[in-house]
Amino acid sequence: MTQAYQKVAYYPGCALEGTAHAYDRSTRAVAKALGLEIEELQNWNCCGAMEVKSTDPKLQTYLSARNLGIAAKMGHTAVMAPCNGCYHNLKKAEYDLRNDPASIETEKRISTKAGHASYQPGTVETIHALDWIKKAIGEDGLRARVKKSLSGLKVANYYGCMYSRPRHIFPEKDKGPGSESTLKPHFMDDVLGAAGAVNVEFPLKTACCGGAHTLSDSDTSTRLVLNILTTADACGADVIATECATCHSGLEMHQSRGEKVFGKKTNVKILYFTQLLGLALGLSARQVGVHENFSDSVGMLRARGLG
Amino acid sequence: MSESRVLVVGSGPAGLSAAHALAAAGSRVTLVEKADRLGGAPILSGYARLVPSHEWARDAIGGMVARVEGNQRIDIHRSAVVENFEGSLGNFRAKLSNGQVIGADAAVLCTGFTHFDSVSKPEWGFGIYPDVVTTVQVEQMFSSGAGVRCPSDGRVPDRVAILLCVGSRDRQIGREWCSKICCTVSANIAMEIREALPKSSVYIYYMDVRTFGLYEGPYYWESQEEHRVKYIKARIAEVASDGKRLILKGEDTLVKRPITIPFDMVVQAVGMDPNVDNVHIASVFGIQLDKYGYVRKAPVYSAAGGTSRPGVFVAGAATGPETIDDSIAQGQSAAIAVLAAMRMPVQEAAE
Amino acid sequence: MTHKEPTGDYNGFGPGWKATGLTPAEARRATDWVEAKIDRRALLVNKDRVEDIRERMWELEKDGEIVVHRIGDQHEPVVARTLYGWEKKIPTNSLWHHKSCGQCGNIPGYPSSILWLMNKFGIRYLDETDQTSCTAWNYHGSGIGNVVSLAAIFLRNFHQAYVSAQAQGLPVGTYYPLVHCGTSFGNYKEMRIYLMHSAELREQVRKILGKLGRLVDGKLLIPEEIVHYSEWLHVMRHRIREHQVVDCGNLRATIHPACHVYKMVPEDVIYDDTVMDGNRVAVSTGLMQTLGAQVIDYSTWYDCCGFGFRHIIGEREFTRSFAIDRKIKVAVDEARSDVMIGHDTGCITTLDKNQWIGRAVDKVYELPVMADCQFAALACGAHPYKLAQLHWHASPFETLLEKLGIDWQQAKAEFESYLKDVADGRFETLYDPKRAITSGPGFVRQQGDQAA
Amino acid sequence: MPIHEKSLIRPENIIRHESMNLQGVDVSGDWSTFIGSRTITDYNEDMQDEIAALPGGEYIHRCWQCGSCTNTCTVNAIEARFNPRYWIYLIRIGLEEELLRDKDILWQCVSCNKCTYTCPRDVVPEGVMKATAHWLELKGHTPDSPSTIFDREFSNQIFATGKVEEGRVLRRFFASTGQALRQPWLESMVIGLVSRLPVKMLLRLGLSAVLRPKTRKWSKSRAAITDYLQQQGRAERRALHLSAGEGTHV
Repeated sequence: MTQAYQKVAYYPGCALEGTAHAYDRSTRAVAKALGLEIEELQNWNCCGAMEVKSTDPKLQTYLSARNLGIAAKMGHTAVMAPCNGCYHNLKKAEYDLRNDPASIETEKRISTKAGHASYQPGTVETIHALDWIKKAIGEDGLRARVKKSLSGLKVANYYGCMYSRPRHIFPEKDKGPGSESTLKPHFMDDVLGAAGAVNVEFPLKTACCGGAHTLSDSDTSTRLVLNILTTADACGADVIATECATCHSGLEMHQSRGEKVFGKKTNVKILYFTQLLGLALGLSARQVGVHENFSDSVGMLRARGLG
Repeated sequence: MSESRVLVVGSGPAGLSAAHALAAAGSRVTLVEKADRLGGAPILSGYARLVPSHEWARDAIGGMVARVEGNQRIDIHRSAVVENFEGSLGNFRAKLSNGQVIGADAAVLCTGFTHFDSVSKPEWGFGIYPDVVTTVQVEQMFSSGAGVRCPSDGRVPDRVAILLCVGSRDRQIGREWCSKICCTVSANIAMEIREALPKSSVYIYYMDVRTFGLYEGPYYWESQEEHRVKYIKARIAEVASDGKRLILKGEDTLVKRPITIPFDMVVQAVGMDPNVDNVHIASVFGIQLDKYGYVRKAPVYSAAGGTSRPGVFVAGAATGPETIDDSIAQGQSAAIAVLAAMRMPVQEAAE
Repeated sequence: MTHKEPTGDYNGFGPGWKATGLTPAEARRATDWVEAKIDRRALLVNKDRVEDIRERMWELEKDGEIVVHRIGDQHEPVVARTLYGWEKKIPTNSLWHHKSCGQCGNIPGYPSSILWLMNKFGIRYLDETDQTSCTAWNYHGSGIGNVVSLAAIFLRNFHQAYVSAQAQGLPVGTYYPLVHCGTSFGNYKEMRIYLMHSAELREQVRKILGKLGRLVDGKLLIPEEIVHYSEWLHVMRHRIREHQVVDCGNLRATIHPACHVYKMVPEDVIYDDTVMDGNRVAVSTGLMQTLGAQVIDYSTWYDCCGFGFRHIIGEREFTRSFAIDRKIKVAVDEARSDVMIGHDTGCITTLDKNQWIGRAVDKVYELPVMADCQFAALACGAHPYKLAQLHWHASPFETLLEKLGIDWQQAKAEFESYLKDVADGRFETLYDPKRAITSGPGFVRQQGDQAA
Repeated sequence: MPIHEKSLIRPENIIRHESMNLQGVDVSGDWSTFIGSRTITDYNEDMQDEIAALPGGEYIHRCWQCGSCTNTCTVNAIEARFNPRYWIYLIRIGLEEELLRDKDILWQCVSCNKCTYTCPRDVVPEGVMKATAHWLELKGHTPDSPSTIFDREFSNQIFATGKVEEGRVLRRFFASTGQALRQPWLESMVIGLVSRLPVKMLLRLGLSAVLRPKTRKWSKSRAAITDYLQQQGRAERRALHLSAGEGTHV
């Protein structure tokens, strides 16, 4: 167990205040259930998501650096971000501030003008909610705390793009046994497996859902999502476990759109991994915000005694 | 063992290196050079700055020449060729065209190569259009100080195309080998042109690029990244003229589109042919040539630097396309092989 | 210590190279001699890829397999040099005209000009009808021609040329075939190579020709040279110059060399150091230069006319686009050409006739296109309508005639009056048509002809 | 006589008159059809430098055309014309006309970063795609893509307030791309959700639409960002040889 992760800074990000509220709710509930302390970043700003870097990646670096600086100021050494986009951007900023002179200069320039300190790379470690649970509690710790095993629930673990690509911004990954893999990530499998789920062999763990163009190029996104959903169905999964706000809403939205516009119905349900974990820890469906999901899993969970 | 006597034929980088190494090891060397000057292709063809040191050829190779010319143990015959060569290891006798007869324990052939003559590829316009030149000519433009100018009217070229594999890798004209150095030399020339004429555009038309080993960075990539040389994957079918400029015709294979592009100057990266005298050299020295016409090497694992005839050694581009650095190394290597071969009978007697 | 003689592993000089066993000094002398004698171009090509098929022909004749129809004194040959500096005998007299399928129908002025020039020089010839198409059109256009049939037709036509003189009581071989069509010329040369290389093909063809009664002493008859009319014009160019009455000095001419003439079996094509330094095929170019015209090089000199065989039949969109954009446009824009000169039926038809439809896309170039023989006839005073028959051409030629100082309006008036004569049955011929058939069912022996 | 391999010829290269009479001759259709030339006649020397001057395009010069990017590309798998390797080649040698043929799909990169993950030369193809899409817009070759409009709405909100409220982005995106907000598929999804949401939650979502989420004390950051963006915008326009008024960048 990593003692350092018992208390971490929490960066929910904009999506978790909006469409992905269920992810925020379940993350907080799981933290409480596991006895882990999370402290929300004070007065945080948006990380820029996928959009600001299209205008200028160096601006994205500034936005994330500001948040990292807040975590440092609050006395944290680790900031936990459940949203893949936020997590990715914090990591990318950390990397660029170590390696790219132009990014360093831009961050300095804007932070100086904005009247706050420049962020020094290496001060705060960015971790994903998966790292946090895996390292703060661990599989054995989870098994001991499971009240209502997920046993029998077939789960396709879906990690998306931003959790592991590009590899150079995740220097701690691909370090052999125990570390996360960028090619075949497994932390979510480990965590949910410990909670009793049956992880199906799912080949599209890191496929892209087209989240960048969910609205601007809906047809492409729908086709990409349908590929993921039909594969999950074919793998026999009851549910796709997600760990990314953009992926999650993308899968939900385009499952619906795929059915209405493309006439392709898929059956697999979509839940945040924190929701599944919370259920296993004995929390109610409402406590982990199942009712806030567009994808209606209530019946499926009830049928399995998990509702 | 008495002082050995070695005949070195040819005074390019390999020959200069072999002669110096042998003399340094205590042998007496007879150096025979066909031309009236020492130095081989880099000097006789007027190369400019060499790969990879960027030294001027006249300084770098000139230094090797001076070192050999100043060596008391080296007897130099310029404007001379070997007319007759008889005997065996430890007891050869060479008759030179200047009438002298030389005794030698061994010989090292450093007879080099001949630049491909582009006239053999008429579709690429050499010999038809004055502004179609070879890499050797561009080297001369630099080394003479005249600068890169279109031969037709002396104008500064705005657009220069370099065609790779001219006289190499071409079954049509019986040259199936890669000439090894042309990609790197072309990248080097391209960078020098861009440096000398910053307003010019330089394009390299390639089939694939073989700037082998460590030349990848300082030649292939630096030419693109620093000097904005463009590499276009196209085999040029023909060079024509619109009366003013040259027109390159071919196909950009990656885009699947024909190209018809005007240029001021077209540079052919000419390959390395076997020395035109190789058939004659082979008959004088009683050695075999390989199927391409280069001097056939003895198996390298047991007899590096050897030829098909014991006591006759070989180094440098006489055995195939070779770089200057490696020719120099092979010259030294052949010198060691000579010394080892002459010790061998002594060792055998001791057993 | 012994060493082996060179074993001949060096195949840069071809598989035929063997160590001579000469002493080094002898070898050096021999090499110097060879280098001084052999044409440079021959040294620069890899010889094992190019063989002189005639050497094989002589061997087969020596072995008693074939008979070679030789070019003899009666043919008054002139020697020309081909791509590798080899010699080629071009007969200039006693010629048998092997006509072109497309020529007579599409460009009637083309054959008439050749015959007119020959009349002018008093050359004996036979323009007989007992000949067939070479059928290479099938071969190139649809791929249904096969080598056996093509080879048999080649030998059948050349056999007829060989024996035709018998109808006039002259010995066989008196007339030598002169091929008008570029494709026939290329095809026959290609077939000759196959025949020389394949005993199996020779056997099959021998059976066919035996049935047709077209063997000589039971053997195949192979011509010593296959000769294109443009080669005849080339070697005759200085004599033509002597008859020239029209000044061509201010004319800018472009040449379109035919693919089937100079790209097929290229080693047999005439190159001449006095014609563009030997960098372009010499025929047509040499003639135009001799007549005093300026021959202007242009960047698509090498390109096909666009005829393409398959394309002219099934995809004329391609043919016309290629002809206009790649050839005509370039010759006009780049070379400011007054006339384009060709030497093959298909090319001239393509380059000329397609210009009209260029109007559909506003590509109007109006570049006269004609054969070298038509131009030569004009230069020697031939009638532009009656003889050169330029009115059959699609692109306007009047400006060109004005530039040559020929009064086309007067010529046209003469021609129109001549047409009335023709309608009344009074027409001129270049040649006694009754002499055109020398054998077969239509053959009628003429009075005065001796028995064969 | 139809053209046999018409599929090999680009439609714009076929010049055809369905009905035409020329000097009294009917030459309609095939009889007057011409095939235009597709020969490359020049290179645009500025293209690579211009795209390298835009954010994301910096490393385009490293590419050696191995094709790893296209091999892994998410979009290429469903749209064969989407070929980053090919576009990078075109940009590097300056075949502008050829690149413009794909201008309408080039923006469709989904930023999955598979190319950047796999690229042995660290070209960051994903960045190049972004830079190229912007180049097309800045040069006026394409109108702003839906993606750019979305990005701009999104970014502007962040720059203005420090945070994003998704509903607002959505509404403004649909408005500026001229789409109805009430997309049938979206509507049915929302109705399904609302039937399950408690009143309190609905109230909260509604409130956030009125009381936009904000980062406090953001004004100085906003000013610094705006200043930076203006300077970057000027630099980009200079690099692309555009006058101050040209271009549509933020």
